[in-house]
Amino acid sequence: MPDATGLELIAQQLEGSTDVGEGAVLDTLYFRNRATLTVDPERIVAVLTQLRSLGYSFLASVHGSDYYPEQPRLGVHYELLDMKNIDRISVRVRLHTDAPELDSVTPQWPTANHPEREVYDMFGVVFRGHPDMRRILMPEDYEGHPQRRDFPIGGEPVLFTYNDHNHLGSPE
Amino acid sequence: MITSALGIGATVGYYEPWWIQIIKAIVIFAVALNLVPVVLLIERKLLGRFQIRYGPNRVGPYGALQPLADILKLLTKEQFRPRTSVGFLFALAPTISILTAVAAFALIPFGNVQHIFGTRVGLYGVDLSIGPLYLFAFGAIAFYGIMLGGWSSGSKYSFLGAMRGAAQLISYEVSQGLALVGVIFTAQTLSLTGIVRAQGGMWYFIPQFVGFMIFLVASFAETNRTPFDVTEADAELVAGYNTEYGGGRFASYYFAEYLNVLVVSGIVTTVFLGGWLMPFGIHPPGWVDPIVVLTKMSFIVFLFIWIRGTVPRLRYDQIMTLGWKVLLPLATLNALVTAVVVVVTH
Amino acid sequence: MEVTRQPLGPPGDPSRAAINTHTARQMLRGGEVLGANPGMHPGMTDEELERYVHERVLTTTLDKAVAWARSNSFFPLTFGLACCAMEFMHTAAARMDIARFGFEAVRASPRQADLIVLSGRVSIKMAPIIRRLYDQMLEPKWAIAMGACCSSQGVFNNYAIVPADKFMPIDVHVPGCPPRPEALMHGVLRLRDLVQQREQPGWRERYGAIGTEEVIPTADSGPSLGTGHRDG
Amino acid sequence: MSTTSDYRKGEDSIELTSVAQQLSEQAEDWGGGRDSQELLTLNLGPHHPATHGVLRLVVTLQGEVVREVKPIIGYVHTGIEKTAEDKAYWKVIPVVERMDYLSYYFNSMAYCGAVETLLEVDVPKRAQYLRVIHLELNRIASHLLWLGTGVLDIGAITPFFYCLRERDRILDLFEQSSGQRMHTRYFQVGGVMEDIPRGWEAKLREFLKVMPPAADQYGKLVSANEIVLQRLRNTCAVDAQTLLSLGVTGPLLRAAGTPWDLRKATPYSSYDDFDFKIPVGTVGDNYDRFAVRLAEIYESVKIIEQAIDGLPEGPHITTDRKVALPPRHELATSMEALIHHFKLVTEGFRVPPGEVYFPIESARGELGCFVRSDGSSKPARVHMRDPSFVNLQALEAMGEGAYLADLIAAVAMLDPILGGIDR
Amino acid sequence: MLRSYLPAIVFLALGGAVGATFVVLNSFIGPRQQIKHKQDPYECGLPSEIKRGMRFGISFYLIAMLFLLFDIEVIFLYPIAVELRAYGSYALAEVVVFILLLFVAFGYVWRRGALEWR
Repeated sequence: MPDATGLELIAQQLEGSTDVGEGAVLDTLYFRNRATLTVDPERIVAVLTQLRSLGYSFLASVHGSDYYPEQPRLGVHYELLDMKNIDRISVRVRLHTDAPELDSVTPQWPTANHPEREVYDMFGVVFRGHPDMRRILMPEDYEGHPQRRDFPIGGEPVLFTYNDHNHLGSPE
Repeated sequence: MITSALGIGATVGYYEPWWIQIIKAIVIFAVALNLVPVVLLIERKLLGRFQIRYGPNRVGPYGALQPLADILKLLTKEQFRPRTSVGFLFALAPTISILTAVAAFALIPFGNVQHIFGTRVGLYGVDLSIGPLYLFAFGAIAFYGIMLGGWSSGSKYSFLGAMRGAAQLISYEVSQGLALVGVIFTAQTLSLTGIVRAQGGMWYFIPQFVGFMIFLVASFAETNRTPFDVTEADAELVAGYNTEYGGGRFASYYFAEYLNVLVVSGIVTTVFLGGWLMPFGIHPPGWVDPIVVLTKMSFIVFLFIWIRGTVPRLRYDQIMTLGWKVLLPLATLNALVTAVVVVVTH
Repeated sequence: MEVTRQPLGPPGDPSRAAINTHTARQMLRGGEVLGANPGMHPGMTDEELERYVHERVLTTTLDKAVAWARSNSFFPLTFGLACCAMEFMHTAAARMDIARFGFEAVRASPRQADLIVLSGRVSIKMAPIIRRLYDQMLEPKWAIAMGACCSSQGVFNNYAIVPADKFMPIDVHVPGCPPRPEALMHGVLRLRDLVQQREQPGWRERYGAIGTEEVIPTADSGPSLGTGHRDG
Repeated sequence: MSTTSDYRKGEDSIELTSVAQQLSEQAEDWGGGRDSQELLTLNLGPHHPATHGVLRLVVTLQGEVVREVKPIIGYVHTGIEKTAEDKAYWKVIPVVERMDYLSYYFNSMAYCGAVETLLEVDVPKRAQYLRVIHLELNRIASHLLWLGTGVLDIGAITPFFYCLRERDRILDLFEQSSGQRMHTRYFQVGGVMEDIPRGWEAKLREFLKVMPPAADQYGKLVSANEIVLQRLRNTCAVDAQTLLSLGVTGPLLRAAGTPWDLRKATPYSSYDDFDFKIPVGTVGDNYDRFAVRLAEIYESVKIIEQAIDGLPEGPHITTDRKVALPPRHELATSMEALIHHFKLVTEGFRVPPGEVYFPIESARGELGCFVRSDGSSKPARVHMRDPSFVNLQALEAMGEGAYLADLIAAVAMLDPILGGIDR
Repeated sequence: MLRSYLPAIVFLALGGAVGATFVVLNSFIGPRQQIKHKQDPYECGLPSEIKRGMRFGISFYLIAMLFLLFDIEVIFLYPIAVELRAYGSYALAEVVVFILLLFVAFGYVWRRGALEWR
C-alpha cells in the first residue's frame, strides 16, 4: 500500500500530468492502510490510465455504493492493483442520482465489462462507451435499481400458498 | 454329436420345418426380451460397484425388480410429442431402432444343430449364407432410428445429436465391415455357424487379433456406448437425439441400446471367440452350448460396462479421425495381409 | 369397557371395508351372506358387487402396480440451483447412495425425468424457467422443494427471491439450509410413500391439524396418484 | 407478483430474440465462401447439465465449432448484498457464506477480515491458525467437487464418486468443529466460534494421511488416461496477458504461468508462517488448469499439516468484549458480561465509519470484500468481488474457435460457481 | 432357400410389435395433460424460436459419400473372400489391386482435407 505520504505524491503526480489535469483529484483519504483517491467523474478514464502507467495495471474490482444521506449519493469504486510492487490503490468517484453517467473503462480494461454492467443494474449508473450496457443480474424488464438504499428490500410473507384459498380464509 | 457329421457348407441350405422355425424364433425372441432387463440391472449394479456404492438393492430381492419398475413406469407415462416434431417420423424412429436390434439378434447362433422333437433344430434364429451382410444391412437401417428420431424431434439438441450420430454410425460401419473381411478370408464362409465351426482349431481372436480389436472398437461406436456416446452426450447436448423422447418411446431407445449391446456381444462371441466351442478341445453335450455362448457374451457385456465406468468420452472430431484415419486403413491392411497369408499358406 | 355398536354406513363407506370384503367374497362364492342384518350389515346389490370387483381388480391392483413402479424409479432431473445442489450430489454419492432405491438415473432432459428437485434459491429471473421446465416434464411428475430458500425464502426474504410454492405445485418440502443428504433422502422416501398412497400418521394427525393438507385438484390429469389426497 | 399468471407474463417477456437476432445478423456476415455452413444458435443453460448451476451460454455453432459464446447470468441472483445491509454485522456472516457456496469459509474470511480491519481488532494466533486449517480444508473440498464434476463433464462418471468420498470426510470435520456440513458460520469477527473439539485433531490427521494417496488416485484415474489427455491438452488455451487484462486470478491465471497468489503476495491470517509452493502451469490450456488445481490439493495438505503441528495455545477469539461474545460461564457471574452479551445479541457492535477492501485468495482467485460502514451497527454496503464473476469473462476468449465439447471442458475447468457470480 | 428367412420375418414381426407397443402404449394407459408450454421444444427452459425442420450440414453429405465408397469396397471384398482359396493367387492379385486403387482414392481424399472434421 502507498502510505499517506505516497498517496499525496501520487495525487500530485496525477494533477501534474497533462492527460489528467489540474483539479482532477477531489480528495485523498488514507484509512486503515487503504489509500483512496476521490476523483472527478469526468476524468476517470484519464486518471485510471495514468495510474496504469504508474504500475497499477490490474483492475481488481469495480463496484458501486450508495452513500444515502450524503450527497452526491452514488459512488463507484475502482480497486487497482500493482502486481510488481504488490500495492493497492482505490479510486472513487461520486455521482448524483439524477442521470448518473460515467465514462466506461471497458475499452481499456476488458475486465470492467461485467462489473460495470452490475453497477448499472444495481445502482443505475450508465457507463458511456460500454459495448453492451444492459442489465446483467436482474431480468431485462425489471424496474428500479435494487441496491440503492431507497429501494425497499422487498420480500414476501412466508406462505405455502398453492391452495391457500382452501383453508387460509382468503376470498374464493 | 452332429458337428462332425456336417460339413462346413452343409447347413447353409438346410432349414427346419416351418413350425420349428416359428417356435424357435419366438423362444429366442423371448430370451432376448428377458436379457435386456438383466443387462440393465447388471449395468447399474456393476457401475455401483465401480463407484464404491451399492447400486439398486431395495426394489425386490437384490434390486432385481428395478428394471421392471423402470419399464413399467416409462410405459405408463404421458404420451407426448413436441409441437415442432414431425409426428409420423417421431413415432416411427424408435420403432425402427428396436426393430433392427431385434432383427439382428436373430443372427446370433446359440448352439449347434440339435435333435429336438425328433428333428434337427439349429439353436439360432436364422443362419444365412450372407450372415454379416444381413447384420450390416440392419445396422445401416438402425442409423435411421437415430437420425430420424433426432431430426424429427424439432429440437436443436436432438438435431445436433442426430447429426453426430449419423456421421458416427456410418463411419464406423465401414470399419466394422472391413474388420470382418479378414475373418471371412480365413473361414471361407459367410454363414455365422460356419464361422464358428471353422474356429474348431483356434478361436479367431488370436489370428485375427487386429480385426478383433477393430471390430470391438467399431462396435462400441455403433452402439453409441462410452467413449463414443457423443450422440447423447449429456454434458453437451442434454440427452442428444432422444432429448424430446419420454415415456415408452424413450424406453424403446433405451431397450434398443441394450439389445444392441447384446447383439454386438453375440456377434463378437460368434466371430472371434468361437461361439459355442469350449476351449482345450472339450466337447460338452449339446445343451451346454447356449450356456457357453451366454457366458462369453456376458464377458463382452462386462467389458462394455467396465469401459463405461472407466473412460470419458471422446470429442466428435476425435471420433471421426479415429474412424477414418486409423481404423479404416488398419482394417483394410488387415484384410490385405490376411488375404496374402491365406493364399500363401494354402 | 362398554362395547357400543353403531350401524355402518352405506356400502361406499370406507369404514365398511372389511365388511364389504367379506360380503363380496360370500356373494362371489354364491353362498348366503352371513349375518345379513339389514340394520348392521346392509348387503350389496349386484351393481355394487360389480363395482367392488372392478375397483379391486382394475383400479386397486393395476394402480398399485403402477404406483409401485413409479415410486420406485423416480428419474430426477439434473438440476441444481445453489447450495442445496451440492447436498443433492452428496445424496447420489457413495455414502448415501440414493441409487439403492432406484433413483439414480438422473436425466438431463425434462421429458425423461419424473422428479424435479428445486435445490436452492429461486430468483425472479429463474422462476419462469423452472415453471417451463416443470411444464415440459411429462405426467405424472413430482417436485421437491429442497432447502429453506425455495420453501419459505429462508434468510433471503428479499426482492430477488420467490418461494417455489408461488409458481408451481410442490409435493414435498425438505427443510434445512442446506438440508443434509439424509434429509433429502427422507424427503424422497416420503414422496415414494405419497405416490404409493401409503398413509403414515404424520405431524398433522399428531397435532390434530388434519384438513390443512395440500390437495392438488385432479381435474383431468388422469390417475390422481401422488397427490397426497386423503379422505380424512 | 403473487400469482402464477404474473410469472407467466414475466416468462413471455424473456428477451431471447434480441440475442438470437443479433447473432444471426452476424451470422450473415460469416456466410458465403466455400466452407459456409448453417449457423446454429444454441442455448446451453440455464438448465443444462454441464453449466454447473444456472449459467446460460448462448453459443453460435458452425457445425461443431463454436463461433461465438456469450454468457448470460443472473439466474440465481439472490440479493445477498442487499440483505447484508439489513442485518447487524455479525449476522451478515451466514448471509455472505451463501454466496460462493463451495468456498463458504473464504467468504466469511473475507468479510470478517474486512470488518476486523475496520474495527482494528487483533485476531489471536490460535484463531488465525484455526482459520487457515479450515480455509485450506475448504479449498480441498472445493477442488474435489470441481474435479468430480469437471471430469463428469468430459464424460467420466466414476471419479465423481471418489471425489465426493473424500469431500464427505472434510464435511464431517466441518460438522464436528462447527455443527454444520455447509455454511458453518465458524468464523466470527475477531476469531472463530469455538475451539476445536476433542478428537478433532486426530480425525484431521487421519484425513491428512488419507488425502494425498487419494489425490494420487485421482491423478491416476484422470491424467493417466489417454482420452483425458487428448481432450484437455492444447484446448482452449489463453495466454497470461489476455487473462490479466480480463482480470482473471486464481488457478486459471497460475495455469498460464503467472505465479500470483495472495497468500504469498499479501499474507493474511498468518499465511507467512507456512511453507508452501504455488503450482503454476505453462501454456494455460485446460490440462494446465486441471493440473494446477490437483497440485494445489497437495499444497493445502502441507499447509494444514504445518498449522496443526504448530497450533499455538491461547484464546480462539478476541478478548475484546465489545466485539466477541463473552464465554458462557461468565454470564452467570459477571454483570458486565451479561450486558455485553445483551448488547451484542440485540444490537450488535458498532463499527467506526469508513471503507475497506479486503482481498484473500479463495479457491478460485481473488475474493475481495468491500465493506462500507456508516458508524451504525449494520453495514452500509457489503460487496464481494467474486472471482467466478470476473473469471467468467474469460470464457469468450477460451471458447471461440473451439469445439463444442471443448467449450464444455473449458467451462468445467473454469469452475464458475453461480452463487458467487450472481450473488 | 428363402425359407431359411422365415425366422427373420418372425423376428421382424415381433420386433415391430414390441416397438409399436412401446411407442403407442402411452396413449392408452398414460395420463393426459395439455399445457401450452409443454408442447414447446426443449431449449434449456427457455422459449424456443425453432421453425419446423432443420438442414443437415454439407460436411455430412461428404461423410455419406465416403461411406458409400468404402461400403462398396466391403461389399466387393466379401464374395472374393469366401472363394479366395478356390481361386488362389489370381483372386489375391485382384484383391491387392482393388485395395491399392482404393488406397489411392483414400490418400487423395485425405490430402484434399476431406477427413478434417470441423
